[in-house]
Amino acid sequence: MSSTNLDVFMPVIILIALAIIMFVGAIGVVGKLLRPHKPTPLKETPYECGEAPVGSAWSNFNVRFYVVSLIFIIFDVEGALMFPVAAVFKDFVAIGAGGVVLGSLLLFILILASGLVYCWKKGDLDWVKSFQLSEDQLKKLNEVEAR
Amino acid sequence: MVTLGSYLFLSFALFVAGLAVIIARKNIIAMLLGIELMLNAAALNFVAYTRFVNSNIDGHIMALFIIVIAAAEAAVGLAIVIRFFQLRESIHIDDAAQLQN
Amino acid sequence: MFENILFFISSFLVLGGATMVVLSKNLMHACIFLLFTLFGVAGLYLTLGADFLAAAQLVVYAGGVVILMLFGIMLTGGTENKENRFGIEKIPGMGSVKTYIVAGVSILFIATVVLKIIANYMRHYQQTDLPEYMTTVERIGHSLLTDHILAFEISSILLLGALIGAAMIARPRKS
Amino acid sequence: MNNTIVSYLSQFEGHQKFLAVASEFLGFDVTALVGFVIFFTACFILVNVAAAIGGLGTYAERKISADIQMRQGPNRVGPYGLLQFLADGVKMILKEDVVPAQADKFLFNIAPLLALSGVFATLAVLPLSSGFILTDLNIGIFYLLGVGSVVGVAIFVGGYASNSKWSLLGGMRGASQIISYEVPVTMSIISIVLLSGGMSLVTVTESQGGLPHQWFILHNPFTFIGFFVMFIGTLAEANRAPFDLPEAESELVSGYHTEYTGMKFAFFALAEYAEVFVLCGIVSALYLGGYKVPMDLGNGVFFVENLGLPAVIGKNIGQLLQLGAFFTKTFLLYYVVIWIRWTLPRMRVDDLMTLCWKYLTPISLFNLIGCAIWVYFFENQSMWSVIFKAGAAGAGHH
Amino acid sequence: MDYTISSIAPIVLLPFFAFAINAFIVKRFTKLAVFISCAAILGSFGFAYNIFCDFMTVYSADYHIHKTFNWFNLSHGNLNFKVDMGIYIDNMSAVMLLMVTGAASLIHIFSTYYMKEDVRYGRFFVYLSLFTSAMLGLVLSDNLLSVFIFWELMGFCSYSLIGFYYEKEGAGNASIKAFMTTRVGDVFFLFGILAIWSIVGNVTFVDIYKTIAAGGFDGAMALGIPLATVAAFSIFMGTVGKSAQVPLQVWLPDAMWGPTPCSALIHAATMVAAGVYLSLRCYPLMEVGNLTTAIAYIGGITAFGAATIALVQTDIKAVLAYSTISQLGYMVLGVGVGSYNAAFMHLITHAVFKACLFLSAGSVIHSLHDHHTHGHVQEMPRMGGLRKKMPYTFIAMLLCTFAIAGVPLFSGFVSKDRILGDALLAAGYSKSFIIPAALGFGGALLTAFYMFRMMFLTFFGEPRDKELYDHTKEEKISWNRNVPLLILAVFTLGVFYSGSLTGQKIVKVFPKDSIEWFKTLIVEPKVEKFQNYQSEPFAWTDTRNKTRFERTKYDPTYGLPQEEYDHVHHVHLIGAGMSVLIVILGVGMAAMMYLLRLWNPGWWVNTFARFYRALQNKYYFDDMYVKGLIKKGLLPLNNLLAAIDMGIYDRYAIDGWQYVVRKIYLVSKWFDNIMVDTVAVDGTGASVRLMNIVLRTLQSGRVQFYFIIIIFLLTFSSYIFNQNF
Repeated sequence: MSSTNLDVFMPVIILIALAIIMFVGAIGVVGKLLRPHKPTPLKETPYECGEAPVGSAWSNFNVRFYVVSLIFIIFDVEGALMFPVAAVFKDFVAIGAGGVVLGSLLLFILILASGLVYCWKKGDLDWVKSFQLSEDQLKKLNEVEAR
Repeated sequence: MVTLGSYLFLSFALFVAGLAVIIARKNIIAMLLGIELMLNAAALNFVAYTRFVNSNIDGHIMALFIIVIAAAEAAVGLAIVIRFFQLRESIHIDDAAQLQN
Repeated sequence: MFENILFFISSFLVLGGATMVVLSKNLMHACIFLLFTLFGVAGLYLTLGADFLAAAQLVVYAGGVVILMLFGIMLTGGTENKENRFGIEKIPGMGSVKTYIVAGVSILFIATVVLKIIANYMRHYQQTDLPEYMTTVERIGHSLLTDHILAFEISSILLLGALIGAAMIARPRKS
Repeated sequence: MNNTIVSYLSQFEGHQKFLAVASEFLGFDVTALVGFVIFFTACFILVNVAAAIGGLGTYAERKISADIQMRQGPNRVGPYGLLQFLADGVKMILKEDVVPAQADKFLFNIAPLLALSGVFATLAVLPLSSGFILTDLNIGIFYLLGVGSVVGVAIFVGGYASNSKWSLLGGMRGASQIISYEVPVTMSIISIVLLSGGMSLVTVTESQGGLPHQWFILHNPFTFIGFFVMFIGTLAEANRAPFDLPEAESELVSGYHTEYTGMKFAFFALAEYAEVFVLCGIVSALYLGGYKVPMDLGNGVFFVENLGLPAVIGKNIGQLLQLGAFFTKTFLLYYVVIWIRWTLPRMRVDDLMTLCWKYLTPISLFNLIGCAIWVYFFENQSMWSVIFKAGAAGAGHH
Repeated sequence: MDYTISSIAPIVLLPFFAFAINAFIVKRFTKLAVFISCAAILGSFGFAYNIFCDFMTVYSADYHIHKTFNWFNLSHGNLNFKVDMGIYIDNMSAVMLLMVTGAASLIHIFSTYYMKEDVRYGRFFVYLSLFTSAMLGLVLSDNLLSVFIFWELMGFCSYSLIGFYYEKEGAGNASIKAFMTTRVGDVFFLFGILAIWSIVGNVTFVDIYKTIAAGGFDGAMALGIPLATVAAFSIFMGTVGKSAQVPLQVWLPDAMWGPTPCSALIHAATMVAAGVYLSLRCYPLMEVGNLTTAIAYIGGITAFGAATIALVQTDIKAVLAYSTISQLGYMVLGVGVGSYNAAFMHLITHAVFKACLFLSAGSVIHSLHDHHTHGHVQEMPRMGGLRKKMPYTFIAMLLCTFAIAGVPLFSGFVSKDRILGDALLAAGYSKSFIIPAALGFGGALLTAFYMFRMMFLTFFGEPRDKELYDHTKEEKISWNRNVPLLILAVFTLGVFYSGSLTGQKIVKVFPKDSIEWFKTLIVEPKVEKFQNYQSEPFAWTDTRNKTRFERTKYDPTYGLPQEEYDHVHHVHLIGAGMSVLIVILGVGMAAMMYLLRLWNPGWWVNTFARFYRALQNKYYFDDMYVKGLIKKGLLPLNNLLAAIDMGIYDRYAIDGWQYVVRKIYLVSKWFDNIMVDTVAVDGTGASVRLMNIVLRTLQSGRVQFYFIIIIFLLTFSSYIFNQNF
């Protein structure tokens, strides 16, 4: 177990600060001096391949995006819990307690994998739900095609 | 000088902000944001006490589980909100006052 | 020195972000300010020597919860007509003067009591020599596998329940 | 003790002497100040290098694509068109900054900043060499995952704020794609953490060797699969072809940055190319031995003890070798990334999700379990040593 | 015998694992699930019997097992804030364990007969297992927090079992009613735990005793009320809710919607007794809080009031339900008058005979099948003469009726009359106890009357519904129907609990000292004893030195000086005499009315028509709660409150005030009417109504309003409990 000085986090702050400086410098200072600024209403409409846009783009979205992010967040949290355990797994193996740890790790993974299996079975993982056509529908389809 | 008190105050400020969001807002998702703030306040308190009062790791574990629970809460809460929206086309909190219909 | 700078940056983020979450009129903005607040809290974790927690905060919140919230806002927020079929405004207000007054009164009430308790506590609290910053990953790992192994396993069940429950609730239905 | 560039430099005598002299001269302890200056300089250099690599990435992309499509590619500005990216940069900064009238101004402006700072923050733990690493955090990879996920938010916010249908579609797709592929990537990373017993990138790299059979990719069958899972995942996370759905130019015009012009667009592009570089570096550090040089030349002991060079020079030669090794591997991967882009067609969105959730995630979970069992049963030996020992034991019996 | 945690933990864990397994397999393998449940509870009984034997071998009043571990610790400096969890077994819990596991085993076995044809046969056992494990966990708990956890778990099981036939509307409503009513008590209980935590810094019983002994409760005030009183009152409110005391008694009669075996187990024998058990555990706290008089009043009122209602019930289970409330009232009265041992003895004896009574009633109900409605018959007017059809059930029920009515030599006499004797004693010392004592004796008279009324109506006389009677099959003795009944019936004999008739020395039927084990072993917790007490770590091995517990000798004078003892004995003798007279009177009246038909019950009904109606409507408690409050009373009031809500929340103050003033006039008018009408029959209504008003106000459905209230209450309580900073 090593002791840390918090100074090791200094580069993180410096890098973020540099990003902000760069952004502000390039857009707010240098760019402002150099670039032209001649807004016209046409220029400020959203680009829709030349057509005039109808309505705002902020409309309701498909719930599938939500389901995906939902499954993700659960696995994300699982990862966050498993990282420290994985990091000390070798130590436990070295002192001969690996079996228990392996068991608990496997249990943890399997419980969450069963969640994945559930979602898979219920079709939450399908982006486009496939609809099986019934035989009647198939017949009709064939008739239409035959005509 | 940064002491325990500064952290307690910050955490209290976070908590109060979450409280204000929950009480003042009528939008359920905004209220969920407030709940996240409050959970963070609690976790921050745990970690601060771990640092300043007793240095065993339990506070960190507690904060970790708070994060876990916050994630689960957000997932389920938003699912309910979305379902509610599908049913009533609204996410106004006062629309959720009825048990039936 | 660096600790203090980090603390001030973080507390600025926390306080500013939280204030803006409370005050901003746009839900999307509130969500982004929440992100900043969470970054601030991660920074505070760093100043407290909780490096793993800070990263976990970033991973779970920045990567997960905030995106989930953004999706949730997108799924429910944007629509053209302001009224739904029940005649209620679809995009709920982000609060009015009245509700803010109620919130303010509640906060004042709580603040008087809680700050008094904190102040009392701090009066009796003696700062001892703080321990060195220790890395927490190994300790958290050991703790999760020894003292808190039950909680570790149960949390997996909690997550499973959350996954199944939320997926079931949110699943798109035909009707 | 965590390695940083400061702690690396402070092992040299010159540094100590300089500290002593400067402290005496200025009248206070300059250790912290010098540390800050070193950090700042190193960060500044690294940021510029990353920016240059990002810029050169665009150049390389064009050049390689031209090569693949049997064209010339940029060849006017500078030798072989090498300075094309600088010309592009100048052009970008001179362009008008158009903000759509209906856009959410605040979010529109903040999105590129988020992307940029998210990517730059990942540079902090990039293990360029054992000494020239900005900072070797204990939570290295985990930190990287956390900071990297900000880019997803940035893409979503950028797409949302433009208030354009294309942008919004691109942003939503981008965010859901990034978060989806984070799952197999995380699982693969966890299996590497299991093998190396630490999350610090230096620890991970140091537990591999310089030669290919000591790399984690060939450590056991599971990591071999894991490498490909991870690599595909990084492609998707960086929105690279065949997963470049968020900016699919044939369907969504330009995806989430359709409405961005000038420098804001440039920052998005820079963030993307720099992220590809960082991710390639991480993959090489995790699976391909990172900065490790064969024969342990990298730590400089050979130069100091066998060739009798002074410590300063010997160690730094070692570091330079490590730097070389790292960049070689990274650029190789970078090349492969570009190669894939111009070879494979873009995937459909449902195929993308199917690939992630129905193939990569189960495989990576399986890999993780496999690695855990491997570590437990073979006590963390690589498959070569297992095979060798089994062979030796068999030979001994007969 | 030497034993460790591994022989204690299975008592709780076996039923719990049975629940956990059965929850998954019950749909597919119903029979296996039932078998697992029964096997688990029988195993649990084995372990409990083991422990009981150990306690009997040591035979010391001080003998206990206490193992704790620290769950979490927030102490800092001299501030003590922690929660210890653990197991505490003393003589009381050992007896309780034996009783719970024994009764539960027999009821499990009976259920295999009773629930056999039910659609949800297996699920019933799932709930039963969970319930049993929760109850056993509560008995083993050494601290209030885990008591609370198991308490809530039992509440949940009770809720599920009352609503077991959820397709019937009444069952669903009854389950919700039970859940909500007990919730009121539970909230108080939780508040009490917080109050105790703020003073003691821990929630284990032993720490509470220690703090009391050290005088930690002295001078601690919250808003001018001694904190000890607040804590004791809050915890006693938990008892009131769970043990169905006035005014929260309304849920228990409705709980009879559940299947009869669950009524026997939960709503008669164990769960309702848990409330009294909690009061007994916190007995020193009640004393410090100066709450005993109030407790005695509540107990007396409940004992008498419920008995009067039972007089007019025609449903056999309803009679038993009200008798349960009444008997629980006796236990609470016992706690109130300081009759610790007798209250606990009554708990045990009541559990045994009430379980048996309910099972017998179930046996009767189950065999009476109405061919027109295809349902079972519970109405006593349609029974009669069943003695010949089901002789074994009759015997069991008769023995239990003797016990509950207080016929000498039966267990009920021994325990109840000790409580009554102590009440009489207390009335002699302090005038304020006269009314509870009188109520207690009156209740005893009524008990004898209505229990024998039930017996006569059911088993004697001519069958009143000939068709039903003819369809009823002859009872054949079977292992899962009659054997549990008869076993329980045997244990209604007084000799198992005490050798004397009055609880004192002289009137001794069985003069052997060792037969007085109950009185010798179970003694009131003296807080001084716990001062230098150290608990043991929670380890799997047993390190106790058992020899340090001396065998307790039977002390015929209970440590009292001879003169005082003579007085006590004298009073008890008077009490016993009165009891015997009362029993004879009660049984005689019942016989006159229902067996010999010399007095016409109709005359009584007509003469006291108003009173009779009040009784039939259960003193209008339900009407008060439902019709009077919600439909008639609360509608205008609700408008008013909504107006207040809107006025504060949404409207401007002036409009709101005008509205308020107008509504206050309406309310006062309404208040007059209702008060004049109902005050004659009901005195406690007003307080109940006030409580309901509060509850009704909170039900606005607005989450934010709830939230504000929660936050305010939290802040308020943290303000109260942080006085010691």
